[in-house]
Amino acid sequence: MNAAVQSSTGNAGEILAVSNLTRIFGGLTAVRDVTMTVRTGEVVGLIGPNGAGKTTLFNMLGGSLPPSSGSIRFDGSDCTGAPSHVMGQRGVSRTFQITSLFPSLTALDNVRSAAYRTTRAGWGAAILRNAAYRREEEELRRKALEILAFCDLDHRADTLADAMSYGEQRRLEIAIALAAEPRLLLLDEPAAGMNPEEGQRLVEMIRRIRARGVTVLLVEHHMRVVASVCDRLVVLDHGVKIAEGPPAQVLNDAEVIRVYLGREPVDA
Amino acid sequence: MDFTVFAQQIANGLVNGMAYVLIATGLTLVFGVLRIVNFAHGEFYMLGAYITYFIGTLFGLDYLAAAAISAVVVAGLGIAANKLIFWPLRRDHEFTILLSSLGLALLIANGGELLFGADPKYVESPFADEVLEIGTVTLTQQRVLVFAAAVVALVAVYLFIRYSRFGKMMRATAQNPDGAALTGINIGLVHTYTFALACGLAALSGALVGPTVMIFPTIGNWAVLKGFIVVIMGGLGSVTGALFAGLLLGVIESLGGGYISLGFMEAIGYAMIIAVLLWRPNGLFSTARGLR
Amino acid sequence: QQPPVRIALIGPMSGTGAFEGQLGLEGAQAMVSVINAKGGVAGGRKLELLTYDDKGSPEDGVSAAKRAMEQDNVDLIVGGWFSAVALSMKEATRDKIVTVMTSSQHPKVTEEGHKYLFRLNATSAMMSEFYSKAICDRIKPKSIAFMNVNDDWGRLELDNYTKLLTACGIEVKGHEFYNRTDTDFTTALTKLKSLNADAIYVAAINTSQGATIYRQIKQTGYRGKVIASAGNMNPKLVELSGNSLEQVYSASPFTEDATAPSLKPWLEEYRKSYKNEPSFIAALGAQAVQVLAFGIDAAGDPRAYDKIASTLKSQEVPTVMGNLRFSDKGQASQAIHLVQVQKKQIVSVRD
Amino acid sequence: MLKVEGLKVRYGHREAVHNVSLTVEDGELVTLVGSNGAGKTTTLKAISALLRPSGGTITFDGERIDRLAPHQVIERGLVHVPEGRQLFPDMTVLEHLELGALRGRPGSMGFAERLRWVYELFPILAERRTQKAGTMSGGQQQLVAFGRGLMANPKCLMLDEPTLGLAPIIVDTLADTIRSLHGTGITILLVEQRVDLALRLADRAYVLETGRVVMEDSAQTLLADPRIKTAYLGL
Amino acid sequence: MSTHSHGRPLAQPFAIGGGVAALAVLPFLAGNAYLEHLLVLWMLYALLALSLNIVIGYLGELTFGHAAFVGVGAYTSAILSTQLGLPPLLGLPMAGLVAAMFGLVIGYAALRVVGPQFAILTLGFGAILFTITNHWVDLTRGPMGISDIPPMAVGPLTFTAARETYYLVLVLVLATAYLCHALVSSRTGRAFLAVRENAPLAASLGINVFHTKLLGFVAATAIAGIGGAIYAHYIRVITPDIMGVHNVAALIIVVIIGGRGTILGPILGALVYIGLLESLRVAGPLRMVIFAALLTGTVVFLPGGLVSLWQRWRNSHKAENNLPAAANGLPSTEGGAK
Ligand SMILES: Nc1ncnc2c1ncn2[C@@H]1O[C@H](COP(=O)(O)OP(=O)(O)OP(=O)(O)O)[C@@H](O)[C@H]1O
Ligand SMILES: Nc1ncnc2c1ncn2[C@@H]1O[C@H](COP(=O)(O)OP(=O)(O)OP(=O)(O)O)[C@@H](O)[C@H]1O
Ligand SMILES: CC(C)C[C@H](N)C(=O)O
Ligand SMILES: [Mg+2]
Ligand SMILES: [Mg+2]
Repeated sequence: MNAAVQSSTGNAGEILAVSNLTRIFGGLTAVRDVTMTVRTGEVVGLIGPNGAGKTTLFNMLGGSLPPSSGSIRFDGSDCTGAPSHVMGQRGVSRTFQITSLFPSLTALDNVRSAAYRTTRAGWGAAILRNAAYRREEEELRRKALEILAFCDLDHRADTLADAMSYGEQRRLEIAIALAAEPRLLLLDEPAAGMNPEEGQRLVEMIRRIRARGVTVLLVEHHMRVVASVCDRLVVLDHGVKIAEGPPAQVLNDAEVIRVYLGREPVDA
Repeated sequence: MDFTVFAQQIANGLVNGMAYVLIATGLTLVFGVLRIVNFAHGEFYMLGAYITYFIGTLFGLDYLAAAAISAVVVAGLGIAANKLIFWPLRRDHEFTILLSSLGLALLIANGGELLFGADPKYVESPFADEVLEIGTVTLTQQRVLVFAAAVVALVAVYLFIRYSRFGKMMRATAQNPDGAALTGINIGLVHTYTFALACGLAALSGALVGPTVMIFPTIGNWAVLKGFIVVIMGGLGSVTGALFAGLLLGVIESLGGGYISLGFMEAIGYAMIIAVLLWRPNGLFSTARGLR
Repeated sequence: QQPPVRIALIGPMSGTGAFEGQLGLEGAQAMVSVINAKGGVAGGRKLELLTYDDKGSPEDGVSAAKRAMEQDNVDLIVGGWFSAVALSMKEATRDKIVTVMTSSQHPKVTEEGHKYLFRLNATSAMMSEFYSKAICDRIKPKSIAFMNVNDDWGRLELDNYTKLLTACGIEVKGHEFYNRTDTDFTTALTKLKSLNADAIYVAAINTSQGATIYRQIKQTGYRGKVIASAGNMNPKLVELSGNSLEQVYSASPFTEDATAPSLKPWLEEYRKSYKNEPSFIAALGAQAVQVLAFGIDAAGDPRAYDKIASTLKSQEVPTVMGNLRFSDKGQASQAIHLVQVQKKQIVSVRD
Repeated sequence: MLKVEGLKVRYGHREAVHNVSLTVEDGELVTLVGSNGAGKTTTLKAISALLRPSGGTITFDGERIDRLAPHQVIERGLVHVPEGRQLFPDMTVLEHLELGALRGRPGSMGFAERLRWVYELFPILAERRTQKAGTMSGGQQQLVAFGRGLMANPKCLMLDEPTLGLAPIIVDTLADTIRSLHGTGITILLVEQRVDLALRLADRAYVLETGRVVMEDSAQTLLADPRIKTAYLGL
Repeated sequence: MSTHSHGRPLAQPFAIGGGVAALAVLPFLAGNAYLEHLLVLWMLYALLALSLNIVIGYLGELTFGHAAFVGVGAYTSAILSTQLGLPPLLGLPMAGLVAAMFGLVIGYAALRVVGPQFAILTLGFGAILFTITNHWVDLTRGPMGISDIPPMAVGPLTFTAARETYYLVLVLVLATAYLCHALVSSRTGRAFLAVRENAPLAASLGINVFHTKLLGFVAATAIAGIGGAIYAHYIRVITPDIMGVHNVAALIIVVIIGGRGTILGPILGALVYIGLLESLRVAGPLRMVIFAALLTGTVVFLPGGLVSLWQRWRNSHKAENNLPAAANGLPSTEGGAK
């Protein structure tokens, strides 16, 4: 029994292990030979200049883009090339850099639809309206409202996603990703379009997400957010990992400053 | 295999296919630029044939002049349809727009039945019964004209889209209307021109095909279906794709009809489309969306 | 003022057969005008035609018959232009209402003999028996190929003529079926042409497809004879076909130069009201109205169906196409003539 | 130069902008700040005629523009670089820049010169001139949108969150660019969530909340305002 | 805090109960057999439209092949009863089953693509089914169609008259409506909507997009097959025309004009379609022209379909509220009048 647990988690505490991952588009190598790991419960920041390959890496982790070579292990098992819905089922949720939600559903229904992974009562149960179904629906509704409140959107529960402002939509995306109760959450620039104050609330939110037991991999260009929430940073440049370590160290790395941060090490 | 018959069937297929191409080109423009599945496109084809007929019989104009005028008149009607229906709906859901075009198709077809009468008509053309023998292949001059005129029209349209400034604007509008508007493109004008061009082409094909068959108010039905198939098979928005897909469909249909089964001729055509789409889901000449 | 007698005319008013429907309606309407001008039926009741569209489809035919009977409560029905429609419609009206079927030729329409059902056109068996003789004796092709519409009638035609023509030594080289919705026939005709038959027999159910086929036969460069199916020749077809129908034969119960007394007033009325030339289909419309009027006059009441039926089955009915006799099963016997297109006119060929 | 008075904009039945008035003087750099959903984007869209206002007037260079179509607004030299980039995914970077120049006003710089200038500002655009915009990274796309706007030779530039998704080093470049554009006399209306950056760049600022202007002052004053500090800067 | 989930808890059951009661007494108000016949047609169209709505409204894909499945169902039951003497009552589930099997195979192939490509693929498959039906004379009697189909019968009860058939179809419509309601208020149905709205996002949430679509497609085709069988036993004659583009267009019109993605929409749409076409008979030759003009006009002025009228009314009564989600009080059933 112990052995089973062992084997299913692989290296103790390591939820994601990426090795020698490469993705080539035509003549362009967007991600080159990247090796990195994420431990359970960590918040890891993935930063790097525009076009460094962060989103491409996310796409491969989320299963929407097959790697050209290399491998991905999630939760101890090999997931290289697994399609998106399989990754989703296994517990990898993500937000997209370009806003992606269910536009003509309300915020509440966005979240309820997103809870697919965690619900069980299907069509048959709904036809019968049995107790289990009713209980689950009630529970789902409660949970969805709770997640909306968690993302500061409870006042918008009945608003169509399409009719929300950019910043609200970004928060709704996080709510959607959370509804799947992921084990690993990939956030692609969640703070884009938020002002510093909202960014700080986001930091709070990510902390609370982590407190729920969710591991987070975060792509972000807002250094204040990155610096205050991440345990560890990985830096990509031209698809290559150029630095890795605690924020304080990485953000003062000369090379990182040269290619990514520019003049100010930590902008506000 | 009898080579004469084979060659004849290929020739028949190429001519029929070219008619499909002409119809499909307008459709693919409207689809590619405006994202409109225009079910009424076949009705503009029908109007093209009828207007050619009426100009010929009422004003006694010769066939070629009548065909040209008809194309212009129908282009105008296309502009009107755009103004009244498609432009106001441009921000609505694609299914809504589709339904409106279905309504327009019904309106024109039934209005046509009322206006033009139930009796079939024949568009007189001096080329219709003149038989041309090319080797062992027999074609009427009219059929050769269908082919030749279509080639000319297609080349012109292709060059226009590919190399004119307006073509670039059309492509931009196709891919992102809001972005186009913010770039200073008059998207209203793009809509208007696109419709005029598409409907003019539809009318031209009606005028050209008219003398090879009888015309009646519901001939648009098959035209639009064939057009769509060609559009999708060629790749949405691709004029080159429409050319190849249309010719291919024409030839496959006539060979399938000639050598396998006439009754299943259409089915053979459809089977080919299915095969093509399963092999290349975006069509023969498509890499992604938008007008190319 | 007595209420009018209401007759439902159910026919193909839209779709590819719309022209046939139109001709039939015009013929019937002209006859209604003639009869009404003479004081109507059953002691002064006027006739009134209500039009229904069967779109050439059996389902719509049934639906139209239902509506005519149940909703509009018509007194009598005229319908059944296409066999496919007639075959279904006859079940919907069975034993409920006097129904006159017009141009359909399928034998099954009157095979069982419903109480109130009548059919005017000759059955394809009757037609083919007559016409095949003419083909064998007069046209004399050595071999023949068929170009038939794919429906009840077209398939029946093929069976009949294959049998009858083979019997008189004509070789049947092949056939093609085309669909009711087709608009181009070059593929089929290229195939038929390559069979090198002496003649191509065309069973075209509607004018627009017929005209296209005749034209395209010539356009493929076919030099043999063309034979038009029986019952389908009309002036519009001749006009639309250009020169391609010149010298082509057909068979028809209708000729304009016939001697029936009611023919002239009808022709006059028809020409006055419509721009089409009088045709067989139009004459069938007229005949249907005449048959009904005759029955009503005899019975004195349009609803006395039993009486109308027995009158029609026992007496000779004078019509635009001569006097008509109905069998016990309601099948009329029409005199059939051989006709030929000569200088763009349909003329009857008499020896 | 740009004057908005009593602007109202509705989406369906819901009014998102109630009575917004603002002015941007010739050559001024004005910023519009406010939290998510305040109506900043809606206001800009109304000015550039993407949305039709349900009330109020907009004048540009002394001319009413609230009944014009978007392309007519641009012809007058008022250019909007929108939120969400609004690119043409299957067109190349170069085609975007060409289209940008299509309806622009003729200016001191010719097309080739202007192109060179934009390429100098953002070398990645030169490097990727034949790449389709749809395949570019988020930040790269943002630069395409900005470059396309610059190609139109604007008299007045409206920027909706131009730094969105940009790496810090590029944010600096962009800030420098905005500053130098401002320096050459181009009027700028800037919407930006990096409020501190915006306020440091701007001459004046408006604060928008739930569709209303709630504050209006010089940028420096607002930067020091404690309310701004807590509400927007999270300090 | 919100009126969202189940509308006004009291009003809704009452409204539904009232509606069902009204539907139940309708034939007695009709007055003549033809009007009852129209009621049957209404219900048949409603049934078919509800099934099509699963694909158009919930999955957001346009299918041009739906009529073919109606035809498959109709022919299945017709052939079984005329050639094998199977009781029509057994033919009904068989029709559903066979149609679903066709749906499975065709869906499996066609659902690999989306949007217009999918529409054309379904058109192609539909056309092939049509052609086969039209030419396989030995099985289907080809263009001659199958006539003398026995009426539906349940035990001693035969459904020859319109009135009885009406109740039969009404029951099926209500059942299907309930099925759809259950669907959208279940995990499965929410997955449908997720796939419709944003397939890549749905996939990232663990939803197997392809399977979800296939499920919806097969369910829709099964219902279509059953509807087709009832039609066959009611009209008692079928031809390949039942699979033609005419029927395809009619069903699409019904769904969209009523309001796609809602339950009331297709039912209302069917009523309007049948009712309008019938009442326009007074217009004589202008009938179809007026119909088409009304259709086009409705689309231009009421793009969200008829049910959006109700939404508008509700909106004007609670101004300053958010856009409502539910058209008929059911959660999430709205297609979004985008
Ligand atoms: N489909 C594609 N085809 C060609 N090139 C691509 C494609 N997708 C991405 N690229 C290129 O790959 C590189 C990496 O892009 P990616 O989106 O991963 O960058 P990123 O690190 O997320 O940047 P940003 O911070 O700007 O979002 C870029 O140069 C981009 O242009
Ligand atoms: N298409 C739409 N339909 C309906 N309401 C909309 C639409 N777009 C925006 N809104 C609403 O209008 C209000 C203002 O939105 P707007 O996008 O202008 O905000 P913003 O200030 O730009 O916010 P952000 O900083 O998040 O981009 C919001 O409440 C939003 O929900
Ligand atoms: C109008 C006629 C051509 C009809 C044909 N005789 C039939 O039986 O269908
Ligand atoms: Mg990215
Ligand atoms: Mg905004």
